[in-house]
Amino acid sequence: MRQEMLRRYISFGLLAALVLAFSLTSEFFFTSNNIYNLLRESSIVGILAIGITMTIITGGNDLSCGALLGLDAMVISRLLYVNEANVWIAITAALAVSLLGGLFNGFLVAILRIPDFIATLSSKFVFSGLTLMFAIRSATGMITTKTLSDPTIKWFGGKLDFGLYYVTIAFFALAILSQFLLKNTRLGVHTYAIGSNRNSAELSGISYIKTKFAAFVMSGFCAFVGSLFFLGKIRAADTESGIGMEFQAISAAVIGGCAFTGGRGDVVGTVIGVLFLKVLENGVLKFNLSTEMQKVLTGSVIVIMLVFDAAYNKYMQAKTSKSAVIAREKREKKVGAQ
Amino acid sequence: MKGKNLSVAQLLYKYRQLLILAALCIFFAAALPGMFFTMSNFRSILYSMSLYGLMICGATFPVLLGGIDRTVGAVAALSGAICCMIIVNSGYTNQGVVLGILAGVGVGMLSGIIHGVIVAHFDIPAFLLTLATSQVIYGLVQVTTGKELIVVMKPALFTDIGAKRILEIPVPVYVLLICFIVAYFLLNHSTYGRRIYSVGGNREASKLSGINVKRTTITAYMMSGMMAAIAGIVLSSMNQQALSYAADGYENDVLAAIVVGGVSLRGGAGTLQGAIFGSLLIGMLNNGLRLMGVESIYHNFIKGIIIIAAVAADMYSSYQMSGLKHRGGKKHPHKQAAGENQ
Amino acid sequence: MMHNPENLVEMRGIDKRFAHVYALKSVDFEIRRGEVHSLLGENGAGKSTLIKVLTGVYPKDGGEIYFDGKPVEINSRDDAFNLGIACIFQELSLVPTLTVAQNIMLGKEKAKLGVLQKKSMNREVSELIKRFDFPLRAEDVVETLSVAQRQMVEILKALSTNASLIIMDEPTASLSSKESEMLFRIIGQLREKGVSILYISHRLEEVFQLSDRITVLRDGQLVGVVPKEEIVPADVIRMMIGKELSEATASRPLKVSDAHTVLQVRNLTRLGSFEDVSFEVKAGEVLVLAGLVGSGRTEVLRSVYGADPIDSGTVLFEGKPYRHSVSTAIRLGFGLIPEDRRTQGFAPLLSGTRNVAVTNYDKLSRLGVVNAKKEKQLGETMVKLVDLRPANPTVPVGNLSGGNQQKVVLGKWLTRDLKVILIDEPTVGIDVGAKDEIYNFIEQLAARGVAVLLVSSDVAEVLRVATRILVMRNGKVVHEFNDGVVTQENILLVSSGMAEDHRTEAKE
Amino acid sequence: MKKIIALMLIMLLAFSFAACGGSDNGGGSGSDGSQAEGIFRDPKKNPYSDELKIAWIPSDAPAANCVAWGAGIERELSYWSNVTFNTFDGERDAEKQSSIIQDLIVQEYDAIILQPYVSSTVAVAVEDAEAAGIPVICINIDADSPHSALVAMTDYEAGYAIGVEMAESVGGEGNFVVIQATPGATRGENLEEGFQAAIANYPGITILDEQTGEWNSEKANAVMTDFLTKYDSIDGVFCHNDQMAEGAATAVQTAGRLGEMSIWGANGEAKALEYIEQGLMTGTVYTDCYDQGATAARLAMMFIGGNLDTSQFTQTLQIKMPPIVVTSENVASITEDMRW
Repeated sequence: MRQEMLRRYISFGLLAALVLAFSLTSEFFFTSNNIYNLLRESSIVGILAIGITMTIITGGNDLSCGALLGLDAMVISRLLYVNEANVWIAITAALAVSLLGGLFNGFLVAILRIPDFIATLSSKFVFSGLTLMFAIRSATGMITTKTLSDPTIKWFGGKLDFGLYYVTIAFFALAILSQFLLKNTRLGVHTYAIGSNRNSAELSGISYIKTKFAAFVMSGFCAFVGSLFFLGKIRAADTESGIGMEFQAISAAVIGGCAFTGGRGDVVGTVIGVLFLKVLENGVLKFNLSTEMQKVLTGSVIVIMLVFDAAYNKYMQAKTSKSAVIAREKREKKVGAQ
Repeated sequence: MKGKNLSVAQLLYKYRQLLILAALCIFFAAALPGMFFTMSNFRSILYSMSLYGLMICGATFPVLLGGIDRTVGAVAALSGAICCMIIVNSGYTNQGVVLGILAGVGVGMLSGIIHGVIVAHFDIPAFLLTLATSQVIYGLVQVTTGKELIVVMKPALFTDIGAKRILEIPVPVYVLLICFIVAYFLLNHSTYGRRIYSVGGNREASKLSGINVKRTTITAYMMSGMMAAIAGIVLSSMNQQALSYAADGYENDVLAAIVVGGVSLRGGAGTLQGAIFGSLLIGMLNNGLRLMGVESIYHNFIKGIIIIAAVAADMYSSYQMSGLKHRGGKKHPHKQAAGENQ
Repeated sequence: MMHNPENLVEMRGIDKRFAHVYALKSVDFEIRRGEVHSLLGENGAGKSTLIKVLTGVYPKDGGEIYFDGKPVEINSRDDAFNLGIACIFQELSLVPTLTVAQNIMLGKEKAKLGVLQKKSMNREVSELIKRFDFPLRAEDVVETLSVAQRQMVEILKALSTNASLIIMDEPTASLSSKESEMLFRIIGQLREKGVSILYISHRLEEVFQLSDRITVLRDGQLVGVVPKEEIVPADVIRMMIGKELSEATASRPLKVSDAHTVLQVRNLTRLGSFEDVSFEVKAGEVLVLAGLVGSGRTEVLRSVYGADPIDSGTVLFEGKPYRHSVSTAIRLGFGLIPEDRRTQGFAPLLSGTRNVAVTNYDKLSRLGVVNAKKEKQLGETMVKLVDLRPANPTVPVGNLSGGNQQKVVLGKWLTRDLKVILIDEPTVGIDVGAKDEIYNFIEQLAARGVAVLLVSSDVAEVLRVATRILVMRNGKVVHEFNDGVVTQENILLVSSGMAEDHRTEAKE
Repeated sequence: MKKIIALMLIMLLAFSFAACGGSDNGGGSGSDGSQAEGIFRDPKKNPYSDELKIAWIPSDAPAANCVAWGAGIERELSYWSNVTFNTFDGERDAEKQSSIIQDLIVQEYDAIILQPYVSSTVAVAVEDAEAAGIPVICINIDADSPHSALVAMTDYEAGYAIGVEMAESVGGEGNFVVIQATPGATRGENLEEGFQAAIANYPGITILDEQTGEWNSEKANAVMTDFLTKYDSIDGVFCHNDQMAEGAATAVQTAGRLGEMSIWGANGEAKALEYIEQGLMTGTVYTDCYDQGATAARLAMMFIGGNLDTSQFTQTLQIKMPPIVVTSENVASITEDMRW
């Protein structure tokens, strides 16, 4: 536990260092407007990342959640624009689509036994295919995108008087809730158990199928919440909305301490990971850099961060393993003396 | 029990990927009489999958080690750019072409070595590392090309790589064939391949058996970089240009083909021919759907469903076959991978 | 059928098939209330299958199960759990990233509306730990614990269910003898409380120390049920394997070999692991590093092999120092059978041939090209050399039984021109027959002039093979048994630090 | 070329006054007094002396046309030593562009030149930028919300012109195929609509097939190869950009059916012009991207220094760059310095 905490402090420290570096070098970085904007940018990816964290902890992955977000957004747009449906009906429909999407992933992984990576990659094709099929068509049959003007949708893009966006509130609320879910509920412990050691979890009577389904449905739900705020912000859904966002979300989760082998990481780590990525992305825009240097810098900082983290971890492990041996020896001595 | 007298079920299982391809072929051949099942169409399928195939021949190595290389697209763009720059600067001479190809491949290998060193020395998730570095490499491509579109329409030595046909077969297909044979040979008949499977199967045991795990890892990424670089050169020759965002997103298709082909992302299980099967499956679907005149917007959906069906059939047969293990019969390593991946 | 009211569990005519092969064939089995019942048999005899049928992991193909005199259907682990059957499995079945408390309460968490009551669970687990006086804390994360500690968690987990039957599958496999004794005390306590124990172990002396009755299986069929008092170990072994084994000696004469020194270790130190370790191994000698789990023996072995760094000291091979790396060591003729074969010994997905060939490619290849024919031959040679079962080198090693897996790991080295073999706990979790085969290999190797350095916590094993014995405690060599006759008691006393003047005792 | 620009600026001024008027009329529902004050404001900065920051957000920075636009903008802005110019890559991601705009608002940029990837997905961000007093000038593709100005390449007209050229070349009778943009991309949508409108006038023309080439040369090559397998007679192929047309041309050449059909792209990038010279491609629609970029830059400077409050616009000012249909006949008239 102590080592986990240490890792947490390190990743938090790296984030703080990055914030400090940008604050010192750019007058625009540490301004309230930028902070709110930054948080807003982080929030949609962050909401997706929360869902992905659940699936990664079960030892899986969800490459489809970005496409699912896009599908939800498209469903809402189409219902509002083409069918002129009531906004709440549209939102309910999107929720249903999301949950079905999560169940579909769960079905592929838990029932058909397809490995998570291939299963969600395929369902990414399926969801993005559905998005294309749902897309709004112009009179000549060409796919087009339309801006929505519905006040409810606009509300989702709104903010509090002092500048904090609703989406950020939703993000943090969801983060706190899911952290609680992971750490303090039966389902949460089962999620870790399935990811960490599936066999023993099943021997303890935990259902692999139920836990997997729960994780994917959570991920689907996060995609749904994300899609609402995505629409609030962009007010239009295009055929590629959300696609590719999953990679950012996965990166955030992994930076935050999730391991693909499962059983590790939590939502707090993922939130730090998201903020790290977005602070970097946001900060890099503040310098007068050419686009290629922006890319090089962003990538390099991530690589340096990874290497630093790994090297430090290696060092700590070497250190703690030695102290563990000493502690064990003491214990043996005690047992021997009895 | 000797490995030779396999039952019908085991034979079917062994060649299940070919069976899936055959089923798809029969379907398309029936739906598209006189169009799908022709020499020229197979030529075009092979031609359009040759780039992916080339990348797969390399990217399978790190996946077999339990790693992943998402930089293949970026490396292809970089090697193409460097190759084209050298050809342009040499005044479109044949020596320039040779030099350009060597430099392009060299840069690819260098990039692979760098990734290999980082992955081998630090316990970094390769997925994230290569995601970040591919951004860096694309940035470098833009620096290299100065964001210009570099057009190379001569000499013939260069443009022939992508366009010429020898005995009615396009050159990229030959390049793919050669690279496939090299990679296949390395993986199946060389001590290096044995080491790859061993390290992917159990890193610690391999280390204790005297395998230099770091060197194996570095060379695996080097192979990946090299093949991606060759693909990049073929790509730039096909298009007669170096584009700074060339092959963007190819890594996703390449990895999809590899996993669809049954290579376990945990390493140690799966075959190169399986991975090539994956890309043939996807290539054939693209081709068949287009020939059937299915509107583009339905392609993704249909592809997703068919991949699910193919993989589910694979999983189901593995599951059924696992009942045979108590007979001590010959087992395909992939089946285990399926089980392990649950 | 008459039911004996004393019986807690009765299994009648149990059948279990895997793809037409009988794993169990009409087996009758019963456990009385409050008895310790041992189930014996070689690997593959059907012990694990029987337990899995009893705990609902496998559905049975025929027969009936009675619990408390009533016929029951056990179709899932939940069914078994609800009846009061708890199980400690052979392969540690803990969740490494969860805490001790979370593991113990796994699947039966206390929760209100799905929200965990962490405090009350931690308190309950702490009390449980205190009751048995285990060196554990409820909040420890399992992956930070030693193997022995994990075993304790496993036991607590089974105890926490208030089960009426606890199944223990090789519970002492990775415990030191002190810890084992503690476990035996607990088993005694449980028996007094009326809990039935189904005890499975390859260590016959434990079985005889603990059991009330013994059931022996062979080839999926029942051989017999006997009260402990009416039988001697040799009979049990005969029942298990159908042939007589030489009785494991209670003592062993040692002697210093006059062959040339192969391996010389001088003042070897690795901070935090071991300090100032010196010894020599001569050709044909079996030098055993005895001691408790965690006394630094494994680390010495790995350092000599070049797998772990050393901080000071020297290692000489045939009088000369060598580069500190695994590949150099292998080239010189070293071999290692590692401690945990699952994580360090073999690649489970690869065939026996491929696993064995890994250390032999210098001979199987030219210019990096593998000679497939030679490789295949090697596989077949290995099968014969180690008597692998099934005798098929193409089966993935992960599908073999523990004993056969260990044979494959051994096979990696047998075809090489070995000079030194380092062996670490070679028989953990292996049945008696296979154990004996492995001892024979060790003896054969020694007879060929190979210097053997063996780490073992099993005192009977030490006495079975050793020509000399070093005892380590807390990272230091505390005693050397060079000549004379050594007994189990000698070694145990020195290992645990209870005998201060070991030399005189040893030389008795 | 310079003359055209001068003419355009005059047109623009005329437009802007018209727009102001329009806005006044359109905003009749509000209070008249505030409206009149609303449309005019004091210039925030002096474009000749104050430090200025102008951003260029292409949909895909490394693409040839985006590079050319950028170069045009940069060339124009280099006359002003007080202007800092910077490029931000939209990475072919509709949401990314919107995020960048939001960030530039925070950074208090003075003007934004934008080439939207999808019109609708940048609308909100453009609205926010205008509300923050940052004039947004779009290049090529309009944003869905009213903003300062659009310097359009007139894709609809280009598509229409290509349709007419292709149909006329086969005498109104023939079979065409289309290799489309990535579904949903606004530019492809506009080109396609124009093309379809033109073809509708020729009942003898059949469009055999339409598939996406995802803007990408080698993918278009594969698509075209399949078309060639499928159809024995194709009289013309229209691709939504030059990259795809080049790929299609290579496929047709490899199949040895080059003389059979006309191959059209759209953009007018240097390589396509070279293909036309070599007879591999039939034609494309050329736009002087340098000029287009420069025009956008000039507009930006004008709005910064002007007294128009562009956020009050209810309609976007439009400058249309004339589409020049390029075939082997007139390709030589596009000189080296105009090529990009």
